[in-house]
Amino acid sequence: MEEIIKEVVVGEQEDYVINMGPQHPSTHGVLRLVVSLRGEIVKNVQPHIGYIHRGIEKMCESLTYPQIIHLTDRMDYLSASINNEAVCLAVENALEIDIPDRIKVIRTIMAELTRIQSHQLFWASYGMDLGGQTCYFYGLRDREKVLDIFEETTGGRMIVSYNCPGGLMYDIHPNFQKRVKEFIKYFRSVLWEYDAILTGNVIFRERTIGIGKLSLEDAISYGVTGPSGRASGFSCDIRKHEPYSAYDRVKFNEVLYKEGDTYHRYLARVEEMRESMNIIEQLIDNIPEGPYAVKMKPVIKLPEGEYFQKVETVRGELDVFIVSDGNKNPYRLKFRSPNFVNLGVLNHISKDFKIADLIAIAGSLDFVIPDIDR
Amino acid sequence: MNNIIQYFKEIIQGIGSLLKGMSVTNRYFFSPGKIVTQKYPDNRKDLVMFERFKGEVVMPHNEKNEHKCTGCGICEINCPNGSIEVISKTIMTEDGKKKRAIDKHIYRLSMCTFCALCVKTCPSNALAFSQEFEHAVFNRALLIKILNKPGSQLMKGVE
Amino acid sequence: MDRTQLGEFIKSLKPDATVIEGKQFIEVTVADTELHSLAKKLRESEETWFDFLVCLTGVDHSNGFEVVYHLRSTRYGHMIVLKTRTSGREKPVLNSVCDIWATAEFHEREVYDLLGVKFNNHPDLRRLFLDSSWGFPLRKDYVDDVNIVTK
Amino acid sequence: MLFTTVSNALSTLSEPWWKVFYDFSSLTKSIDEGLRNSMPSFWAVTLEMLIIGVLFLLFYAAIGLFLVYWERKVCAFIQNRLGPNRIGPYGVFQTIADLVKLLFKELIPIKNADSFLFNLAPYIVIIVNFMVLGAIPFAKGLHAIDFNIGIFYVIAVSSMSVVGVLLAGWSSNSKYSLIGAMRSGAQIVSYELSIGLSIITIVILAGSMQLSEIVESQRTGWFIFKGHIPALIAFVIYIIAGTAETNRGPFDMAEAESELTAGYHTEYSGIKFAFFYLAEYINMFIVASIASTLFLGGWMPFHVGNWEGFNHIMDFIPPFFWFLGKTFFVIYLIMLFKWTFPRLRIDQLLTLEWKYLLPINLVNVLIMAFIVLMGWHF
Repeated sequence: MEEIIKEVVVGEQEDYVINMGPQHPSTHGVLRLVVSLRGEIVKNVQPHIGYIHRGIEKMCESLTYPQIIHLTDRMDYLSASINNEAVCLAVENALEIDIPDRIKVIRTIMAELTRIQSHQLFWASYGMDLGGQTCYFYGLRDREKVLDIFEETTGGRMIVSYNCPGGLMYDIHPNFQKRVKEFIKYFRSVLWEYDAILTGNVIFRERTIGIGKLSLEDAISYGVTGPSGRASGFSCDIRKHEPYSAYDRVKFNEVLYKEGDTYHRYLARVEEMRESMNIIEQLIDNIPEGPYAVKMKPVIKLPEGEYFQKVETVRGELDVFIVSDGNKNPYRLKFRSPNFVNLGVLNHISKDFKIADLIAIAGSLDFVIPDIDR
Repeated sequence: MNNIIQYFKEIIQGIGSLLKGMSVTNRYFFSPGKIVTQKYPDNRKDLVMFERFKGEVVMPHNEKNEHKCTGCGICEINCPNGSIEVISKTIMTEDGKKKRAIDKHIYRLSMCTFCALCVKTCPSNALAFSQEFEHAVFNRALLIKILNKPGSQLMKGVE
Repeated sequence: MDRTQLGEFIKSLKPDATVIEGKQFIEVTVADTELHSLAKKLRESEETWFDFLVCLTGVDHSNGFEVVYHLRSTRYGHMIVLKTRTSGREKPVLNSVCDIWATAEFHEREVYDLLGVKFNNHPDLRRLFLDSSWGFPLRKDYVDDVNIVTK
Repeated sequence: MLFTTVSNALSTLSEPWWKVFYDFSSLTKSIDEGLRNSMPSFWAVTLEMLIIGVLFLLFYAAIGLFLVYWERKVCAFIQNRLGPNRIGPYGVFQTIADLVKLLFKELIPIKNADSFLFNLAPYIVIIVNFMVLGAIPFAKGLHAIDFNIGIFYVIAVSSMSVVGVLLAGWSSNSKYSLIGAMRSGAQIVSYELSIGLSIITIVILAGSMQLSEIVESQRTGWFIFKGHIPALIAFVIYIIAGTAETNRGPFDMAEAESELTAGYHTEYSGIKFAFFYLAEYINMFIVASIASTLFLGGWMPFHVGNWEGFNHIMDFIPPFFWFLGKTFFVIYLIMLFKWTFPRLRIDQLLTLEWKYLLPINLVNVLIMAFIVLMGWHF
C-alpha cells in the first residue's frame, strides 16, 4: 500500500502533472513520463517503465546459449547485430575459441551497418520530434537501402539473428560487397541534405544548442555511455579502448565533444555515421577468405565461473554478465543495457526546461524502449 | 555597434539556412522521379523477395511427394519457443526392420521468432524458409501448420 | 598501477576484504556492512578512482543474494568486480551506493524489483518494471504457473 | 424567379457573355437592379445576402476540400511519396471520402467538459472565417462587401478566431488542450502586431484602406515591385506572421503533435473536428489571399512596362484565375515552410516576434512613409 501511494504523488501540490505516454507520439514506444509542470517549465520527470517487460533475463536462464541469441535481437532492435555479437563474444571468450579473421571482419561490417541504420532512424525521428516531418521520410528512405542489404544476407530486415556462437549463421551473400559499396557511395551523396534540412537550420540550432546540458562528471556518475556520453566528453567507446572483433585493425576517430548539450548529442550521432562509413570502407575490400563459422560442440557448456563481455552498441555500452554453473543454460545472465542506464539521467538534465525541450532532450538520448524494459 | 552588426548577421544567416533547407524540399517537390513509394498490393506480381528471406518454415517436397525429414527431433530441441513439435511413429521398412519415421511435423507460425536455428541445425536439411510473407489469417488455428504433406515419404538415401 | 599492485592497494584499504585474481578482473568480496565504506574509498582515493559504476546486478545463490558491482576507472582504465552477499534470504538488506554513483539509483531499483534486495538510504526505492502484486521473478524459487511454461 | 433574373441580367449585358469573367461588376449590378425592380428593396437585399451566403458556403467547402488534398499531395511529393492515390484518378476524391467519414463519425461527449462552450468553439472559428471571406476581392467586381476600411476590418475580424481556439482548449477538460490553447493565445496576440504593421506599410503606399482601391492602384505595377525593399520586407514579415496566425508550419505550437498530441482539438471528433480542420485551411487561404491582394496585385494581371504584346496576353487570362494563381503560390510557400522546418519553442516564437519582427517592422513603416513622402516609389 505504501508503494502505491508513493507512485501516485509526484511533485508538489501546485504542480500541473501531465502524463506523457504510454501512448504519446514522441516517446517512441511505451515509455510513460509523469511530468510535473509549472506553466510550461518542467520541474520533475518520473519515468515509468515496464510496459513491455518480457523478462528476457529470466527466459535466458532456461535457454541454451545459441537460443539466447534470438532474444538479444529483441532487446534493442535497432542494434540487433551488435547485441548478437555481445553474447557470441562472451561465449567464445569463455570457451577460449579462436575466431577466424573472416568472421571478425564480417561481424564488424555488420555492426557498423547497424550503427548507420540506427543513426539514420535517430535522425529521422529526431527531426519529427522537433516538428520537421519531412526528415522522417528522408531518413527512412536511406535506411531502407541498409535494410535491403541485411535482408539479402541474413534474411531479416531488423531482427537479423546473424551471429551465433562460433561464427555466423550464413556466409555473406555474393552481392554483399557490391551493394555495401553502392550504398556508401549513395549515402555520401545525400548526407549533405541532412545538414541542409536539420543540422544547419537556424530553428533547429536554436531549439537544441544549450538545452539539456550534461556535464562530464554527471555523465560518468550517471553512467551515460554511447554517443550521448561522448557528447559530454566521456571517452567511453569500447571499440577504441578495448577493441573486439576487427576494430583493432581499422582507423577511426572517437567522436568526442565537450558541450554535452542536445545539439552535440545529435551531432555526435551524425558524425558517427561518417566514421562508420570510414570503417566499412577500410574493411569491405579486404574480407579475408576462410570459413564463416567454427565447428562448435552440439551442446555448448560454459565452464563454471563468471564472464563479462563489453560491446559498444549504437546507444552505448552493452555488457553481458554470465554466471555459469557448468550447465548448458546460464545460471544468471544480466544485460547491462545502455538505454536503461541512460534513462536514469533524464530527470537530471531536463529540469527547468520547457515541455518542448523535454521532447528534444528525450529524443536526443535516443531511447529504444524494449531495451529499457528487456 | 558590434551588437547591431551581430543582430543583422544573425538574421541574414538564419534566413540563409532556412532558404537552404527549403531549396532541398522544393527540389524534391519538382522531381517526381525520386518517389520511392511501392504500390504494394498492386505490385504483388513482380514483387520478388530475397532468396534468404525468412518468411516461414517449410519442408520442401520433391515431385514424388518425398521429404528429407527423418523425425529425429533436433529441430524441436533447438527451437527456443516451442513452436515445433515432431510426432514420430514407428514403421516397418521393406527389409523388415523397425524404423522411426515422421508422423506429423507441427509448426506453430504464431510462436515462431524466425531465429533459423531449426533450419540450420537440421542434420538432413529437411527444413527451409519460404519467401511467403502474407501470413495474416482470421482464425488463429490456421497458424498451426503441418509441414509434411499427407502421404509423403522419406526420400531415398536420407538417413 | 598494475593488477597485483591494485589488488594489494585494495587490500590495504579494507583488510577484511578478500581479494582474488579472477580470470578477467580482480574480484573483491566484502561483508554487506562494509560495502558502502569500501565503495566510497574506492571511488574517492586518488590511486583507484573508480568513478564509473558499469553494472550492478544481483545473483540468487541458495544461501543469500550476491550483489555484484562492476567498477571502472575512467582515469586509469582498470576495472574490478566488487561483490557482497546479503545475510540470508528472508530480509536481504544492503546499503545503497546512490550517493557515490548516481547511476546506482536505477540499477538498485531494478535489483529490488527483480530480486527483492532492499537498499537502505535509497531515495526512491519503488518497483521498476512490475507492480507490487508480483513476486521477485529472478529468485530461483519463483513460481508462476500462468506465465512460465516449461516443456 | 432567381433564374429569370440572372438570365435577364445576362441578356441585358451589352458585351458577349464571356466578357463577364473579366468584369463582374456589370453582372452583379444588373442582378441587383433586376431584384430591386421585382420586389421591395428589403427583400431584395435579404435575397442577395442569402445568395452570397450559399455561394460562400459552397466556395468554403470546395476550397477546404481542395486545400486538404493539395496539402497532402505537396507534402507527399516533398517527402518522396505518392500521397493519396486510391480514390479516383490521382486520389482526387480522397478528401471527399474523408469528409463523408468525418460526417458519420460519432461525436464523443467529454466527461466534465463544459459542453456549451465545447460545442460553441468550432462555430466561432467557422463564423470568423466567413466574415473575413466577405471582404476579399476575388476578381473585378466579385466582392461581397467593399468597405472603405476593408483591410482594417479583415485584421480586426480574423484575430477573433483565437477566441474559438481558447474556448476549445479551456472547455475540453484536458491538460494538453489547455496548454495548446494558452500557447495559441500568446501567439496570436503577439503576431497580430506584425500583421497589422506590415499591412500598414502597404496602406501607406496605397493611400487607401479599401481593398478594391488597393488592387486598382496596383494596375501600373504590383506593390511588391513598386514599393522597393520595404515592400519586400513587409511581404516576408507578413508571410511569417500569417503562418503564425494560422497556427501552421513551424509555428504550430498550439497543436504540436509531438508534444501535445493534438493541442486544442485533442478531444474533438467527427464534424466538430472537421470544422477546426477546415478552418485551418480556410485561414491559410485567407492569409494567402490577403497577401496576394496587398503585395501581388490581387486579380491584376502581370504587366511589364511597355511590352504591349505580352501585356495583352496576360490580360487574356481572367482576373479570377490571376487571383487564385497568386493565392496558391503563397499557399505553396506556406506549405513548404511547414514541411521543411522544425517547430519553434514557445519562448523562441515570442522572441522572434518581439525582438526581430516588431523592430524591423516599425523601422520599415518609417522608411516606407519616407519613400512615399518623397515620391520615390514608381
